[in-house]
Amino acid sequence: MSYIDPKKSSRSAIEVGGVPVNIVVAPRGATGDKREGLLTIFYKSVKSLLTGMKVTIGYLVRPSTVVTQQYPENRETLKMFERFRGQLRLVKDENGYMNCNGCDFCEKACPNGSIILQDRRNSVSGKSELERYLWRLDSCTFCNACIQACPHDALEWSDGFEAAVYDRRLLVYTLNDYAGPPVNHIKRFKKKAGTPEDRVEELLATMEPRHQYGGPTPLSGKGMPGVPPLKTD
Amino acid sequence: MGLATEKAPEYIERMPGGSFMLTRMDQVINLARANSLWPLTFGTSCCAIEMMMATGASRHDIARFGAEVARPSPRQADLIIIAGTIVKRMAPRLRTLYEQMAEPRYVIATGACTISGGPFIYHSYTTIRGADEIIPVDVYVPGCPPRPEALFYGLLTLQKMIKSGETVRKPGIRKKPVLSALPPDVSMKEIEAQMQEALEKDSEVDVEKTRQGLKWPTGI
Amino acid sequence: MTDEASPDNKQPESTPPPAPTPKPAPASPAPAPQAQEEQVEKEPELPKLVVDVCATIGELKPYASESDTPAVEVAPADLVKSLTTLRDNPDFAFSMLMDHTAIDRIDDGQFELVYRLYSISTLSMLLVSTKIPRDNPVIPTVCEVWDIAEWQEREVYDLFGVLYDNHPDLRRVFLEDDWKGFPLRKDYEDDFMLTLDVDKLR
Amino acid sequence: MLDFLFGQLVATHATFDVVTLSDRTTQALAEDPWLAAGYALLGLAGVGGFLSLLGMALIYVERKVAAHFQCRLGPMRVGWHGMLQSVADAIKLLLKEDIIPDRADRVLFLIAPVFSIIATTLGLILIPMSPSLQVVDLNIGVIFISAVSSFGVLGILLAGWSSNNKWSLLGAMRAGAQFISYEISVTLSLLVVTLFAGSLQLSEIVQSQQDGWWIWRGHIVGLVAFFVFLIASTAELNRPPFDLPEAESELTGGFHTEYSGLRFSFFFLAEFINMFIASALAATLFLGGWMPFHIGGLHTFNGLMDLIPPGLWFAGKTTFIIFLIMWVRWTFPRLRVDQLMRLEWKFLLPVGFINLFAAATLVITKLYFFPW
Amino acid sequence: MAVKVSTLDERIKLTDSADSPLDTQEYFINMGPQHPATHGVLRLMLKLDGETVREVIPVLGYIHRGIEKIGEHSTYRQFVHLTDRCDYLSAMMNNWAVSLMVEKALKVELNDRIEYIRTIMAELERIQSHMLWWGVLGMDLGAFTPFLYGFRDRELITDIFEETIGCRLTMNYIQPGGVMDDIHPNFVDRVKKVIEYAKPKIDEYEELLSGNVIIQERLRNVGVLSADKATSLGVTGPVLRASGVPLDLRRVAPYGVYDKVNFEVAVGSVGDCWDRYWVRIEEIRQSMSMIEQLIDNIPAGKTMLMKPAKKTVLPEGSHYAQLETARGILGIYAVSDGVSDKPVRIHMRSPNYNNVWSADEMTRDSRIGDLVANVSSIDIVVPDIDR
Repeated sequence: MSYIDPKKSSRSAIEVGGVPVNIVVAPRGATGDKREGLLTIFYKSVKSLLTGMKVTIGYLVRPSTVVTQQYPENRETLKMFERFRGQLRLVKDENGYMNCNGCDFCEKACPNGSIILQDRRNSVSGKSELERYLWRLDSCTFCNACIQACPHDALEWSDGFEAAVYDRRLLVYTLNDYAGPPVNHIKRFKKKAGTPEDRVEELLATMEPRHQYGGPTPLSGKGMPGVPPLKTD
Repeated sequence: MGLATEKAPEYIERMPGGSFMLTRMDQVINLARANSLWPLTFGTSCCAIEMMMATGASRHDIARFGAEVARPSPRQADLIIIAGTIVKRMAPRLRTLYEQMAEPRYVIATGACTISGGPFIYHSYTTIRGADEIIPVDVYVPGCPPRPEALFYGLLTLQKMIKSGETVRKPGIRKKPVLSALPPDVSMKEIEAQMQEALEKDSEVDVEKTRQGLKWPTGI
Repeated sequence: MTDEASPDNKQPESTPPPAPTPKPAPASPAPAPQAQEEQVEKEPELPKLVVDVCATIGELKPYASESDTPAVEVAPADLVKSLTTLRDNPDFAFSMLMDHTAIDRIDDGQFELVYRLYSISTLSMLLVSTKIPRDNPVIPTVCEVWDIAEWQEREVYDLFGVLYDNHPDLRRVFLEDDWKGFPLRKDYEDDFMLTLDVDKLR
Repeated sequence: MLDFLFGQLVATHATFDVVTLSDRTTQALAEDPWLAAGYALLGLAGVGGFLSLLGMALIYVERKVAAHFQCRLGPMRVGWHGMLQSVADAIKLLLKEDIIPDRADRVLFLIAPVFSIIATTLGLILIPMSPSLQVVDLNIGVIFISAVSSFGVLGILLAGWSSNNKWSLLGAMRAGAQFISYEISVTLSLLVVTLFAGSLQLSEIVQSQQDGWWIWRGHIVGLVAFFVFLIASTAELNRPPFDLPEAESELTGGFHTEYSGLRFSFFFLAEFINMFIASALAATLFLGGWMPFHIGGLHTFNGLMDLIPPGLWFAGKTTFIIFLIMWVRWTFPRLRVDQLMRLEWKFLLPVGFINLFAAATLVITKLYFFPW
Repeated sequence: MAVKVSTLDERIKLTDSADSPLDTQEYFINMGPQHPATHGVLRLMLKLDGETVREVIPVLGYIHRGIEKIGEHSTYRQFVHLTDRCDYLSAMMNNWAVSLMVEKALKVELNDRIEYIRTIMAELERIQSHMLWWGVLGMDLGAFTPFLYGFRDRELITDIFEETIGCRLTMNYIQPGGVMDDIHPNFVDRVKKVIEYAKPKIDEYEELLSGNVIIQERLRNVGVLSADKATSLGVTGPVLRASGVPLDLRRVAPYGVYDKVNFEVAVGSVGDCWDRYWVRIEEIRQSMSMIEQLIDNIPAGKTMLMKPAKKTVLPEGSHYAQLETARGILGIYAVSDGVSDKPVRIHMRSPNYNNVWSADEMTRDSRIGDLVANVSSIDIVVPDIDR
């Protein structure tokens, strides 16, 4: 029975396997001759308890120490960090054309198949382009591998974090607004020598709109043997 | 106790002209339930830390919603926040925990692992692909792990659900069809087809019609 | 590694429809050229620790395959004896069993068991490897040498099905007792498991 | 009716008239039976209402205080600053499914929480909150409170036993051992005051402090007895740092692990009401209860103090002690079960005994009167 | 087969020794998998005699996700993000271990900027991990307030991470060949501010818990683990150092820029909970001083030397790298066939797996309350045990 003063550590230098190491040794209570009397220990113990109480009351009496942010109330002012990984989205230029051409790099880089791409061949330009970009928010781990792997800077994070839903199937997003050529395909097609205006129109006409919730969950579990199924209504 | 509230709606319908008080009562009860969700201390992996950030940490403080009374015993809890991967060995325990809870009980699934298996969907021989294969989930909060604010949004979503009258749910019965928990006479394929249909219907767009109100400009 | 042949330099627009290959595609099974050269250089010289250890303990031989830590091989029968010597000999004093695991060499029909020893007094690390047949994976336990071996061996038993002779408490550690098969074996099959095939997802 | 709150305010502090509710009933019985019935009903409803209101208020206060100790806000979203949070909790608990485990001992399981709440209620009716706000004033009040509060542990033991859960049983056993041990210290420190006051009746003990409160009029003895009482009664309440019977991180809730809904809320309520009773008792015995701050001989000063109504004095003192208990709870870690026993048997008990002897000496030598 | 394989049911069979009626009977009790004191889903079977713990049998696997199997099917770069989910409180160090292994195998020379950033990040991670541990220890021992103070201060460090990386917990930041993103322009300022803020807070921690006599009584001479036993049990990290073995890879086998900073290795003398407690508190201080030494001197340079989209094939053979996480030595062992960009076998030598077994050694013949203190002072992260 003794009281340990946590500040009274001792320092020394030793050698471990030929490497000099400076060590700090944890304090222990006084033993042997230096043993303190019962009253000293009692005094120190009570003092230590009061010190702890002083710390907590310090926070109680100073309301300025409250650090709570009130989320739903502060929604207007709440600002995420600029690099915050909220939701994946395709980069669009000011006209609404996307950069992505469905080249598959992100899909390959994704560690758990959260990105599923479908591409198609454009009937006008003959080039490969994005048909549907499925992103499974329900399984995405926000590891940034897709963005890192993307050679066209076609992906970025948005800061929307409010994505709670009642149904898991609604967490499969179609990221592209349209299926069709990306912006640099269109540019190149236009620049190509002697392309008539109506050909460009024809190319643009191949674009088809895509709805946000774009597909069935590509993977559903097989349940688990041994656990009886729950009753359903 | 549970019985009285389960029966309540039937009484309301039978009472001509007198339903006002009970509906009001119902609203009050729903409000009370929505604002007093005591979570079970249950977390399996990383999401649990973020959950603790939300429930415990002073910065976010789930106590504002009256939900800081984390109960270690499922008997006294109203809400499981499933935070983290559920594996085969844990699944029966999770079911037990859910069954031990008293009605009304709610489930929030946070994080990718809980919703779908997350990073462990493929090549894993133990991970359950979605906690909803074990117990019915009311609200899904995606993220890996979700920010505390995202969890709060999930909680608000749940509160919305409770306030809108989800109070009366028979014990052990789930509302949403989940593939593993099929009734005996329904085959897996049917459900998948239904789902496909529902989702396709949802995303069905008339191409011609949309093109007329084209969002993107044709010239560049 | 170098930065040559980055995908940026390619023209990804011209990717063909089915499965565009990400880059010059080292489809030919060849490792990076630098690494290969270094291997050739490295092979002849043996680390001093390996030479010392092999000289002291006759049962040990230098490790046949490549390893970045000093490594020796031993026959399963001599395992306990040589490991005890390695622990007790003050020159080596491998007081810590850092790690123990197995590798399924399915092509050779063998399990390679790896003991990674660490010495706190000399700060050196030694890899002791031994091979046992895949169809009869029995090996004496080293629980007597290090306490932690009991549980590390249990993990290997659980995932690989290696049986440890004289182990005090050999049972599964991660999986249920009635689990069929040993999941980290290369030929493990499981209906529950899904394989990620990117093309199949579409 | 105003005297209910203010007592019979008189210029000289010596004559507070104590009129309890039971007195009123008895008096009225002779004159007007309806009035008597009214008083009795008032008492019942008052105690019942007070019990639940006080419980809810205390829970709210505890949550708020804890939050501010921890740099956060606490309940904010139900009512103004979360004022109605406890109401929401109460409604929810009231309407929650009531689970009786299959293997539990049904009868005992059902009556255990009732035991707890009855013991609590019995304790509450004796507390003199102001000269005229007391339900019963027994002449053996101190002993009675001590007796009925021991009754509460029966509920805990029954709950633990009947739940058929090892953690519950362990918690209940801990509670039993802890309660029996600390009850001794509580009684010893109660005895000190009864020695000083020369009475077991709570109202007389309060009256006896009109020249000064026992905490300072009893020299060091009173102070020591006060702290021993505070520590021991915190332990009896199963409040941290002595919350071993329900230690969440050890026993997952201890004796009430298997309880849900309304029955659980009984335990919850009983815990907080017990805290109030212990604080009120400490205030009554050592801090003069509703007795204003008096210094013997200084009549002007005492008269000034009398202007503050006794009910407020009582409330203030009780609040202070409740706050102290909460403060301790949110600061200290929990003791281990053997340390808990050691603290009682090796420290508090000897101190209590020595203190009692010292008190006896003081009483015999009449030194404690301390008139200045 | 001569080798006997047992099951859990056989293991927990009670030996009926109650001959005389005065003998007490032992019984088993289940702690977990859902229990507030087991930090997740660890399950401890306790053989109790009244309140006395006779034996602790950890039962694992409640979060065994087969990460090593998944690792065999993923590239090294993809494997990094799985290690985040093992020891999520040392996510940086886990990432670093894989990166270190890959870089060692491919002999990639990193520039100083990367090393500095990695070291600072790892130390920040260590601080937040220890802060969280401090709070959780307080909660396990029944003091709820420290829990919130620990979390409050940890939140500021996660802010640093979030600003630079965009994630708070599972970051996937340190990649083979560098770091994922360059540090945010505000990074240096923010780190300095946080260190300045946190230093007095550590003193406050000491006032609140370390100096508290109840904590000292709860921790001192509880769960003693001798140095020999600790070595034999293969425990590492603060647990080993508390037993008096100054094995800290940051000092004895420096990686990153640990050879350029001055710091002291905190060790204990007895190996009880108090030593383990104090060692971690001191490590927070040391980490802060390390960051202070490094933060002003981050040199310029590229932050990613290997192209992310390039196929990474390790040379044939086995590769191993180890480093010191907040909980001990993490080793990544990979066997490559020299052809595929996926390993033949990848194994994590996780510190927690070895540490958790010392709970039995520490707890025998002490109380349930001591068990809680012991488990808490080992500071386990269950997903890292099970992997």
